[in-house]
Amino acid sequence: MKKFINKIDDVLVESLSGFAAAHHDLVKLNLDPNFLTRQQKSNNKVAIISGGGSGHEPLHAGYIGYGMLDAACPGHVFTSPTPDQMLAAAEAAHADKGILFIVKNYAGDVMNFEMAAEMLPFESATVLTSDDCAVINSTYTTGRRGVAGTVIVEKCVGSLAETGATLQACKTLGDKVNSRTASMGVALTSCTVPAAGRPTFDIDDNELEMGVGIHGEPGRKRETIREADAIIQDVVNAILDALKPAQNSEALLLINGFGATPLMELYLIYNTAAKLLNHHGINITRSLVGNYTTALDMAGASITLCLLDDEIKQHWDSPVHTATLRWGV
Amino acid sequence: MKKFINKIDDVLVESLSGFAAAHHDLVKLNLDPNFLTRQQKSNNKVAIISGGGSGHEPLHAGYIGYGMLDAACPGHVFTSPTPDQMLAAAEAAHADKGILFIVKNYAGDVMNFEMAAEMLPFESATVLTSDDCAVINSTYTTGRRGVAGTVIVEKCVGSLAETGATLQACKTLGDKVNSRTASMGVALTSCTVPAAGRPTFDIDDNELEMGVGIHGEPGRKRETIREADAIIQDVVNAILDALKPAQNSEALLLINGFGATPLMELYLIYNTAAKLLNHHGINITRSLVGNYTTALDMAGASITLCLLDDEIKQHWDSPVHTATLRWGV
Amino acid sequence: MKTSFILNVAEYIRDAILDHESELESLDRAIGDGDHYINMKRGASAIVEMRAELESLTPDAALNKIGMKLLSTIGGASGPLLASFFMSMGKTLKEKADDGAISYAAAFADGVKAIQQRGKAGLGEKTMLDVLIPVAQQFLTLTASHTNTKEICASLIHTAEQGMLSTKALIATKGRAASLGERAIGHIDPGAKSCQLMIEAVCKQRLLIQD
Amino acid sequence: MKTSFILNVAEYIRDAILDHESELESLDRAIGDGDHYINMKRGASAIVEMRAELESLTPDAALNKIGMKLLSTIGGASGPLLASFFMSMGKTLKEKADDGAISYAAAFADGVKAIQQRGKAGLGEKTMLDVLIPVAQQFLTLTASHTNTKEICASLIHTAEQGMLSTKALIATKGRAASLGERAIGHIDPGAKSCQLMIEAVCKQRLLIQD
Ligand SMILES: Nc1ncnc2c1ncn2[C@@H]1O[C@H](COP(=O)(O)OP(=O)(O)O)[C@@H](O)[C@H]1O
Ligand SMILES: Nc1ncnc2c1ncn2[C@@H]1O[C@H](COP(=O)(O)OP(=O)(O)O)[C@@H](O)[C@H]1O
Ligand SMILES: [Mg+2]
Ligand SMILES: [Mg+2]
Ligand SMILES: [Mg+2]
Ligand SMILES: [Mg+2]
Repeated sequence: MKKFINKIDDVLVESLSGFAAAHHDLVKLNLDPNFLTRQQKSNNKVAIISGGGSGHEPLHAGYIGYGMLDAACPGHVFTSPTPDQMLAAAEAAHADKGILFIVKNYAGDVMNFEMAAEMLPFESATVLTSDDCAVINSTYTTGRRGVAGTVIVEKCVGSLAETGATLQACKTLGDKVNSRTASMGVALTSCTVPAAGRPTFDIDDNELEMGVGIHGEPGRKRETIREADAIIQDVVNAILDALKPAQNSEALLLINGFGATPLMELYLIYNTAAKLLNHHGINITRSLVGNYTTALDMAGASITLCLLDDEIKQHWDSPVHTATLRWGV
Repeated sequence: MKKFINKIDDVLVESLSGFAAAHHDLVKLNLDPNFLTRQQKSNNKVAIISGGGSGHEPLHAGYIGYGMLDAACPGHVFTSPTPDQMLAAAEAAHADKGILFIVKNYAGDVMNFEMAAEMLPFESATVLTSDDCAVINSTYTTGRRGVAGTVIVEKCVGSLAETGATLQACKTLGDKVNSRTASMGVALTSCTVPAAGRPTFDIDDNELEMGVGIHGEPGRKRETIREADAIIQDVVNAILDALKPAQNSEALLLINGFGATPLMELYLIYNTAAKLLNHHGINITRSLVGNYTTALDMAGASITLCLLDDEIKQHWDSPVHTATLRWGV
Repeated sequence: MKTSFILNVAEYIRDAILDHESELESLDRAIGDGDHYINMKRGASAIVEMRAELESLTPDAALNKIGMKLLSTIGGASGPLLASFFMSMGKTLKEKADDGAISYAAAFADGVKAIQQRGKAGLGEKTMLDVLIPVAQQFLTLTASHTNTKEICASLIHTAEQGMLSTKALIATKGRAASLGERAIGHIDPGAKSCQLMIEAVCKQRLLIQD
Repeated sequence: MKTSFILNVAEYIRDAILDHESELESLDRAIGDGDHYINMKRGASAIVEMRAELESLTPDAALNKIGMKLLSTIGGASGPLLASFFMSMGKTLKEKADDGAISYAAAFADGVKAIQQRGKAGLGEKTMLDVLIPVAQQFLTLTASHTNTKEICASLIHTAEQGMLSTKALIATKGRAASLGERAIGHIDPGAKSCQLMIEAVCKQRLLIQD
């Protein structure tokens, strides 16, 4: 394992401290319990709080700020944060209109946020994101995982919350965006969790993991590596299968790097994916290409498609001022 | 080599096409010769044109747009672009006040831009960036290399150009920013040039390359890996040696990822570097953390310090609207 | 049950976790995200460090405190589940008169029920419950029939092991491995393994006192 | 010199480059950025593909066209340098009356001078000039003394090889390797190697005609 770290137990706090120092105009860091809030608390709005295991940076702290999150709770690397973090974050961010938790659908995250919600002295609701269509949904399982589509949910719900909308309205929009969003990822290499010190999974030089999770969880299947266009075609087909978009749908296309894949390749993926989607009668009118929901140092990328309507488009386009997304302000 | 590519010869054009498609609101792509310009040509200003080998994305195309570049010329991976590209880009971007080329100091880039300047039917000037203090300057050598500090030069000069400033004024500011900027990088792994198909250099699991170049060129020395703080200390000391800042200097601190290093580690580096610099009486008032000048899929990072004055600060803060940097608009 | 017993068991459990680092790590790497060992280690170590704070408490209060500590320490899926277990166990113990093994078996069963409620899972879903549900059942049965401690301990160690091994053949329908489908077959569930280790540690510690 | 000779040599050079892929690649990987082989291959292939376009031109016009093509094809440091070489060589040839080897030696020397001007470098800086300057000098000397073609070719091949090998012991003060200091010692300069290969190719092709 080759990483810029000192003691393994200090990685998280040192990194969070660096983030807070670099963005002190935007965010405030609390340690023990660990959470981040906006530097300027907003009033009279639903407080939007997200969180999850660390290692997916810029998710979630990079999305704190006007038009997006009010607070974020970072867990240990790839481990859900704990209810005390959410309670303290909610206490700090609560602005008289309740708390909306945005939670990626993993057993651990769901249960920890659930317990926090039960203990919370404020009204709250939860949007569970579940855009990863690598996992074939079935009534027997806990359903799809939440991955990069979470960023789109956070952006849109954050925008609506700034208008003073109710908790219920925010939840409804979040659920809608989630239901119109599907993602699938491909790993070329494994990630290495600092505390583990070695790759999460073994993968040969000529293999890829199709449908990999953002924690390096296995996906649909292990395959022999092929040319990019063939890989992208399979991912796009899986997404189309999941979303079944109508002809002439308008969509946002997000090409997300997992951490170690250069922008040059991400734009190559965008090129092919956009062409394939156009071919299927989908009109890509919004785009985002870069490292937005990572898996530490994994080489690989995911494709996310979000079917737009006027409401989602309006909230995607509206001003946002965070460490990672910034426009209109 | 594991990459999302189709044919090696097509990587560049496919990636550029994806970039242009994803940012069609901002940029326009011309192929053969390859160059990108702003979607909306600006009038009555010095046209700021940069360029260099590809593989450093988002450098330079990601910095095209209001307040920064007017055009960029991407060469083959790690290979300077050719004069015909610069001539065509200049032809497209020229807006009656001359052309300023911003060129990273490499023999190839310098000579290709020089030949273009000689053939150019417009007035032109060139700012050579040379912030890499890994290379000990001497009268016998061609001097330091231009690395991540180039982004700061492009931002400031781009801002000044929007005010209608003269070619000479733009060049003067560019030279000033460059002279107040120093960078040094550390590689944990090599990059792999697609056409080469294998790592540019060999490096052991317990080694790092101190002072590495952004093309994987060897640096000051090969060292045994140590804890992050010790590595960062050496880099910061080299930068302080190069810049010799006065006590209470105000500065911009840029932590730049080379492509495969997670944000989590970049923020950890920021944390330590900012503390060390504070300790040396330097007041970090501006920051940038992320992948801004990459070396394909190299794991590693560079630290850049730019000593601010009121003029530089004003031009750093001014509105910018590019694919990569965006604020104030 | 004395609080000192709980504190000793905590050390025993922590050691058992530490001793199985590579096994727990590889199990979660194979069908999860690789952090289960670190999570369990963090939790177990935190409890051992609470010794001074817990010593003066009644067993039920100590179990409740342990649950709360685990809740804010472990995170992930195992955190809220194990926390629910201990908090619920403490609650039942507090409400029930202490009539020895019978009340512990009831408290244990309530703890397992709390896990089931929190995780919305049952038997055969390839989770820690494949260890805990059979153990709870067996514990109730054996204490109801006044079996002696030695036999109870031996039987529960065996039941836990069987439960843990049973997860190998299963497809997961809950937790992170649920997305794996058929590919989960052939791997033991990490949570089941750590629960088996913990039960073994408790029983062995109990046998030591017995002697 | 006929244009057809230039075109044949171009193929010969392209083949020589292709034959030395791994050597050129590793040389530039060791003290540069690893792209020198790709750059040279791209340039040489582009020239070979121009055959139809060049065939009807006079040698000086063909050399100028070749230079311009290399300028827009190679990039990097070698692009403008080699382009300057060919354009300058074409210019001198055009100006001078063609009196055989003597005018080619003069044109070659002017090409090398153009490289020196463009790259602001001289002998002993660990670049292609450590091959080209001695070869130019030797070429002038031998043609001035009316040495026969066979001897000239043999001598230039030898001089080029010596020059190429001489770079091994040098510290670089120009080009990408200049940042390496002492660490450049022990490695042959990639540009010197490819120039040596090109000179060898030209001379061998010339010897073939001779026979
Ligand atoms: N719904 C559930 N019910 C019971 N146990 C569960 C459930 N979900 C997960 N688990 C258990 O949690 C274990 C994983 O714990 P851990 O690795 O610490 O958390 P995470 O999965 O969040 O990384 C699994 O092996 C499984 O035994
Ligand atoms: N100033 C210079 N003068 C002469 N030759 C030079 C100069 N700079 C570089 N070179 C030559 O160029 C070669 C490198 O070419 P190449 O790898 O194609 O370009 P780059 O260095 O831009 O990657 C070096 O090996 C050296 O021989
Ligand atoms: Mg986890
Ligand atoms: Mg090069
Ligand atoms: Mg886990
Ligand atoms: Mg090179």
